[in-house]
Amino acid sequence: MVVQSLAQPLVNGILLGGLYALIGIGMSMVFGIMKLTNLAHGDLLILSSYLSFGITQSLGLNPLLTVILVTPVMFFVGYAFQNLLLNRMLGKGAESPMLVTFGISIILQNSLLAIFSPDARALTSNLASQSVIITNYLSIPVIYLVDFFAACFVILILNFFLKKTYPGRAIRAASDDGNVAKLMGINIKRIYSIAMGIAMMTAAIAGVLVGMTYNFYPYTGTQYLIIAFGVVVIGGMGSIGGTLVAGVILGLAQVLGAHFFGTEMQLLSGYIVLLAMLVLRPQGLFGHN
Amino acid sequence: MLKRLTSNRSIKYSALGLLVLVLLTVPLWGTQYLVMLFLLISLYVAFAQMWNLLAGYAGLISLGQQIFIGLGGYTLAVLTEYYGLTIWQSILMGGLISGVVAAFLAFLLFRMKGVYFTIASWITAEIMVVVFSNWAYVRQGMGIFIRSAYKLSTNDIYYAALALGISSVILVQIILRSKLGLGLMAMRDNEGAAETMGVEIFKSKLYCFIISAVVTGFTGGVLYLSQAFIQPTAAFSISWTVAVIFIVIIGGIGTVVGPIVGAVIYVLLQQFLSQYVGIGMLILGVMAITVILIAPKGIMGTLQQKLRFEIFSSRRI
Amino acid sequence: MTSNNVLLKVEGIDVSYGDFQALRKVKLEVKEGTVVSVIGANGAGKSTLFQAISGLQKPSEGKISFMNNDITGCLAHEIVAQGISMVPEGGRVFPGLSVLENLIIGSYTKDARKKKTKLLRRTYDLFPILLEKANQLAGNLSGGQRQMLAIGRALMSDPKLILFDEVSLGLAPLVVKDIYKQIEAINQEGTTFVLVEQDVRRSLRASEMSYVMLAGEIVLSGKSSELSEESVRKAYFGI
Amino acid sequence: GTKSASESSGGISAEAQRADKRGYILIGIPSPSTGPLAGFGEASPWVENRALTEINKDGGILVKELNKKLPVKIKIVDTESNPTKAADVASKLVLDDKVDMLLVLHTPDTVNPVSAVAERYGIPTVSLDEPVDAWLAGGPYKWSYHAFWTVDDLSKQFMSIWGSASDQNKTVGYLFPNDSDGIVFEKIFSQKLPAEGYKIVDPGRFPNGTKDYSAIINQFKKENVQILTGVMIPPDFAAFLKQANQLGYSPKIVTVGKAYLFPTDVKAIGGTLAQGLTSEVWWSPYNSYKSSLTGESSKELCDAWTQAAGKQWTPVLGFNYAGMEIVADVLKRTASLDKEQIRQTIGQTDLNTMVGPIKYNEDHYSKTPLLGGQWTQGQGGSWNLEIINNTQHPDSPTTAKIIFPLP
Amino acid sequence: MSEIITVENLTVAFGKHKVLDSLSMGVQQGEVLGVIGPNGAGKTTLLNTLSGRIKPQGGRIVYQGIEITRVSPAQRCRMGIGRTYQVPCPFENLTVYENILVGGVHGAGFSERKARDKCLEILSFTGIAEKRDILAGKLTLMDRKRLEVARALATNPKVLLLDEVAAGLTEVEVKAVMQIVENIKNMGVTIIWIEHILKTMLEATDQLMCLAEGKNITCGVPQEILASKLVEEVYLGVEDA
Ligand SMILES: Nc1ncnc2c1ncn2[C@@H]1O[C@H](COP(=O)(O)OP(=O)(O)OP(=O)(O)O)[C@@H](O)[C@H]1O
Ligand SMILES: Nc1ncnc2c1ncn2[C@@H]1O[C@H](COP(=O)(O)OP(=O)(O)OP(=O)(O)O)[C@@H](O)[C@H]1O
Ligand SMILES: [Mg+2]
Ligand SMILES: [Mg+2]
Repeated sequence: MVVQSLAQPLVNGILLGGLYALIGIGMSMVFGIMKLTNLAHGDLLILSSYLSFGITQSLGLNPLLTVILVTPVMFFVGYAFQNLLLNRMLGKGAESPMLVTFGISIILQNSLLAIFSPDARALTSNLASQSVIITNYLSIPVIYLVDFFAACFVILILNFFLKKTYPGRAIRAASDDGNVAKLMGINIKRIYSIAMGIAMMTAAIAGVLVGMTYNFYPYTGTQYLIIAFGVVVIGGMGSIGGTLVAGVILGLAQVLGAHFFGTEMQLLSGYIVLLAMLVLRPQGLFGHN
Repeated sequence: MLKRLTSNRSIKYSALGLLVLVLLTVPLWGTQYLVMLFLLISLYVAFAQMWNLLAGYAGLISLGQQIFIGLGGYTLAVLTEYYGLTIWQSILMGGLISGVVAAFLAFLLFRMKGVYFTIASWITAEIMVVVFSNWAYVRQGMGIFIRSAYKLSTNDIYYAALALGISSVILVQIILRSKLGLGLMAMRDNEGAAETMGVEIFKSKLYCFIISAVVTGFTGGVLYLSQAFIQPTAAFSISWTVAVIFIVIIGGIGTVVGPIVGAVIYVLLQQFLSQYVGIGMLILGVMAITVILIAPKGIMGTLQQKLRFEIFSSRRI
Repeated sequence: MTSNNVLLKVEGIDVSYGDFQALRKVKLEVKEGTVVSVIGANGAGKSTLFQAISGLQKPSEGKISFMNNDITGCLAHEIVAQGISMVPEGGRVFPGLSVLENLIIGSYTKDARKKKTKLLRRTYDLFPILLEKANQLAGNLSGGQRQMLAIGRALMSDPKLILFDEVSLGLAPLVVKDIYKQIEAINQEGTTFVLVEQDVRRSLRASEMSYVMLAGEIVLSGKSSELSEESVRKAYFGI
Repeated sequence: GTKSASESSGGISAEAQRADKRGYILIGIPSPSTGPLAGFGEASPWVENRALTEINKDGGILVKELNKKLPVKIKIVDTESNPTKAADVASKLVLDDKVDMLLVLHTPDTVNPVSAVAERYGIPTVSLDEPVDAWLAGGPYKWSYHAFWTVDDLSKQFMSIWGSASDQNKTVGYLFPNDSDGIVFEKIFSQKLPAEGYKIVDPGRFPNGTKDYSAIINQFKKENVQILTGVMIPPDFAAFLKQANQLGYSPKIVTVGKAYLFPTDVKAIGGTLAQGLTSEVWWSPYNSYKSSLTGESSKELCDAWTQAAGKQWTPVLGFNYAGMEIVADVLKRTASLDKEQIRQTIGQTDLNTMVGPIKYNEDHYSKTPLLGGQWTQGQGGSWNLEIINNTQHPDSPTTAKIIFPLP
Repeated sequence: MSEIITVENLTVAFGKHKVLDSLSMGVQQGEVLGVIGPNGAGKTTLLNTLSGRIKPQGGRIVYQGIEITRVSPAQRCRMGIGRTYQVPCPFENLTVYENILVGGVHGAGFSERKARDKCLEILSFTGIAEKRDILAGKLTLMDRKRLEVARALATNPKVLLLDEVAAGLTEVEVKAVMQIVENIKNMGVTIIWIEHILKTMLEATDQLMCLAEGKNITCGVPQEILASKLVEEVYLGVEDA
């Protein structure tokens, strides 16, 4: 009986965690590796949702397919963002770039409002309402499964990229010591721009899936920023694999918190687990100091 | 050489004295609106000085200072509404409670370093939102009207704010010139080396955190005097700290004058932009980026670098 | 092995940090296949000279050419691609990367990537400790181990010219001896070296040409075999 | 008209002199133009300007002290949906722009801080569109007057909707978050519902922004909840509804406040999930009220909006319009810009507006009527709010029969 | 004379790798102990453990008769243990003078006025007096090393831990450093000194200890140690012909 009633929250928590990880992964990369606090991460994610929305409206594509178009667009958005703005303040401390990203955040929110109006939007598809029913006590929404597997897929690819490819290693080297990285033949401005572009590609995928799972508005980005921060901090900055575990922990904490202590404890239990993790492992699960 | 220095100094002090005099007499010659502007500026100066003390000097970049704004405001609301304490008693208590809470939080938060501290401080503030939204004693999400503030005149609040603003500047200056300040700056640059040179890391951070919490708590109290209505999402909103980050970074982080310049710009800009409905915030964002692109170290930071001159210097010679 | 081709030519460069002029009209010539040493007291401008050559500092005056190409305005990463590699002073490694990754990053340039495996073997032969610590974070290495890693990493780009700042800094005597032997061996294979070394005797012994710097200027230069230790000392302390 | 010019100017109030100098009467309107509440502010300033055209048609409003008519101007400022900002901009309107009155609408986050500012600076203020109960906490008021419905009315309205659908087990599931609306509403619902024989299943006050509702849904399933009620922000309710559907939970009737106020919210829920959702209706084009300014009907106002903005009507339209009606009426009756006089005239208001009769009681509020509505999908996929219940105000017609149970 | 610092069975491990392996040693009050050993032998780790930056897994450290194994680094500094870093880590945004002042005010516990005189003295003593108002971030490597010594001195140490302060210096500069160390010694300060440049260090050291793989392989009078076969093998290498 206990098992039966626990099955659903457990599965939901884990799958929700996948989505959380996906939201946080791009953040983990810029935050953990490039030491950049990107306060616009959530808004850029929602920008992708809107892009996808625009495409579905005009081309009538299935929202899931818009990923093919949205990710490259977001790559260029990220590339340009880094190249035109953030690269200009390399080595000038962590606070100035933070303010720039904050500027971008409010510009994005208000531009989205101006373009798309304050109306609620959603990327509707028949996926959203389907579930793979397993038993009476357990049913798994298809969209959750898609979210989770997309997260795993992105994490695998990104991990491979950062750990095993030259550009990936170059990104990490550049953030460790920019001047010495130049001496290795790394064009650090370019490599940073590429890194931001890639981070935005993951945000694009997250944005499309978030848009298919939840409604969104021009101002929804902030709440995803918090989730992203939580995931990054639990997982350990820059630990790409850590984000998945962190996402799942956060998802489980919330869903199980709601299950055992009542719904009012949902966010709170997530936060408390987060803080507890931080106090016990101040450098995150997979981080090192 | 020495003579020039001293005359320079006396010019500086008379200028500062004159400035204080002007500020003190604003209600006599200015409109009520001008008084309100100076009120807001003074409060943001106090708040920004405290954030700057943490971030610019102690290297503690906090995204959770709204905790103390909220606590200051809520203490004011609860004590005046429920217990009939006077406004000034309540504000004093708000500062003290903020200090106590800060001391407690320090044991949690100081285990974390760098950005981990930053995020944890924000998460703590979000926890405050959830707690206050569920806490029947403070009327949950409904919020509390601070009715005793209805009767207060803008001038009264202005003097409280001004006192807070000026004393925050003096306080920061005193701290920076003290043993504590030197330790903080050393710690910001290299914690390990500072520690092996005798700087008590935890204690220094703790004092700094508590001081800034107390003053921010006072600021919260006075801010909510002019607001007269408090509810959890706004009181513990990240937007307080975002505003203060804007102020300190635009003005120049790690300088004493920077937060003052930043506060003036921020308040005037906010007021000016409120007439451009819908695009006001957009312009604010563009402004933030432009200023930082032109002056990456903030206005005062960049000016000081160019002119090699500091109005309030914490340099030892 | 010595040929007469001039590999690197520095023609009267000036470099300043703000108001402070760190290099004045510095002239230097490095022939292909030789070992050249730069000697000078603390603050003489040796590191600044290296930074100017490798593109980290822009000369305000003068010209630097490498294999007859003008590289004065080139960015650091472009210069590396042309075949100049530098060991920065004080063993600056990438602390967040493992030892192996540090080495692999060393062969970032297109040409070096192809020879990665071979170069890696050579590095491990030179510094066996690096193989032992291959999967550890470079940030956890001891001071001397870092220096070794920095040297190994520079060798990984298989450069035509290596700029070597503070060769023996922090290394145990045994290792220092080894390194000079290796420099000789690698030089035999055709790689050119410019060394900064504090031990005057050792640097005169290891090089063919020497330049002595004092307060941003070259005050003495010549064949190492023809310079006496005394004259060098005199030159660089300006007595 | 026997007084000489010099005499009268000596006796004129500062307010009147100022208005004379600038040539108009100024009304300050803090409104959420941006931020999460921007949907509420969307109809501004279109509605206000429509009313203004009528108000200023014959030169505006007579000011006795000046012995002439002055046009009315409005100044809308953005609260950014932030209570702190709302208080700031309201203060600026009072101190800098020196407005003669404040008009404020839309949710406690906008109205409460502005009411507090009004009391501080002593400025006559008319507010609408926030449940009366939440607004009353700031009282007793001297300068602020409010019009909207009470939560008590709302609970009655909800129960009459459920009453018109016979076949359910009277087990009600709560969806109240821990924001101000959620808390106020839950308290009153919990007093009223059991008295009418309803059994309550309350999963607790959850925070806004909750992403997973499976715990609630499972509890409702287990307790066989057939009626859902509450007050939720639209994105959260949409998430809830989708997840309920995915988990195979289908209540017989859903009546949730605020969650699908705007047609776009309904559309964004996606598919046909929103079919049959019921809610309270504050105002609709189908009611019988007319503009006190022009006599135009609610329907005409809606049609004009649809034509101008290309959007469906929303209940906000009527309230924004009614606010302007009250302001115009008060100014006309006072015929003076003296603040104390304006304040007193507001208290004596007795006006039939676009949202119903307004008559403030001694606690400074006036209740506006509620109806019951249901969303149905029409041809071409558009969503329409039909009026299915008028038990509380039988003079307003219903437009359809309730669909029950939910498809 | 008594031992001012005694180390018993000190063990430090990172993961499985034992960097200090049950190391025991001691320094007499007022003497200079030279420490040599191959790269990675654990010399810096020993200093880190003595100064409290690293907590040992086993063993104890006794200072002036008091066990300080669990005492915080700041506390140890105030008790009189000062140190330099092998990789200099100045406070980059403070001036040279302020860098030193930190030691005087916090480490030595002087009032700022009293510390001032002391710091000025140290500035000229270490030869960076003319750089005193320069931001430490702009110093050359050598000046950073001098600053390291100056900062450590400012804490008014009874025991000074030096980590390769002469590395990278020219011969003349090394001589100057030697002189500085000599002077410090004459003030009665006990010194533990890690260095790879033996020639110079020898003159000043009373005892020489050789570490290898975390063990104290031999310790004694410098000449004897250098002559030992073992040390030649692990550290010096066979002298060139
Ligand atoms: N970033 C900088 N900003 C300002 N001045 C600098 C900077 N780097 C070096 N200098 C100055 O330039 C001069 C030359 O420095 P450089 O590092 O080239 O000397 P060096 O010969 O390598 O000395 P060392 O033997 O100490 O390494 C020094 O006087 C130094 O103070
Ligand atoms: N934090 C750490 N994590 C893992 N290994 C470490 C860490 N710190 C040091 N080590 C290892 O411990 C060993 C000893 O390091 P230590 O710095 O004490 O050497 P050292 O004797 O000072 O050498 P050098 O003469 O090169 O400075 C080295 O092999 C190093 O890789
Ligand atoms: Mg150098
Ligand atoms: Mg060492």
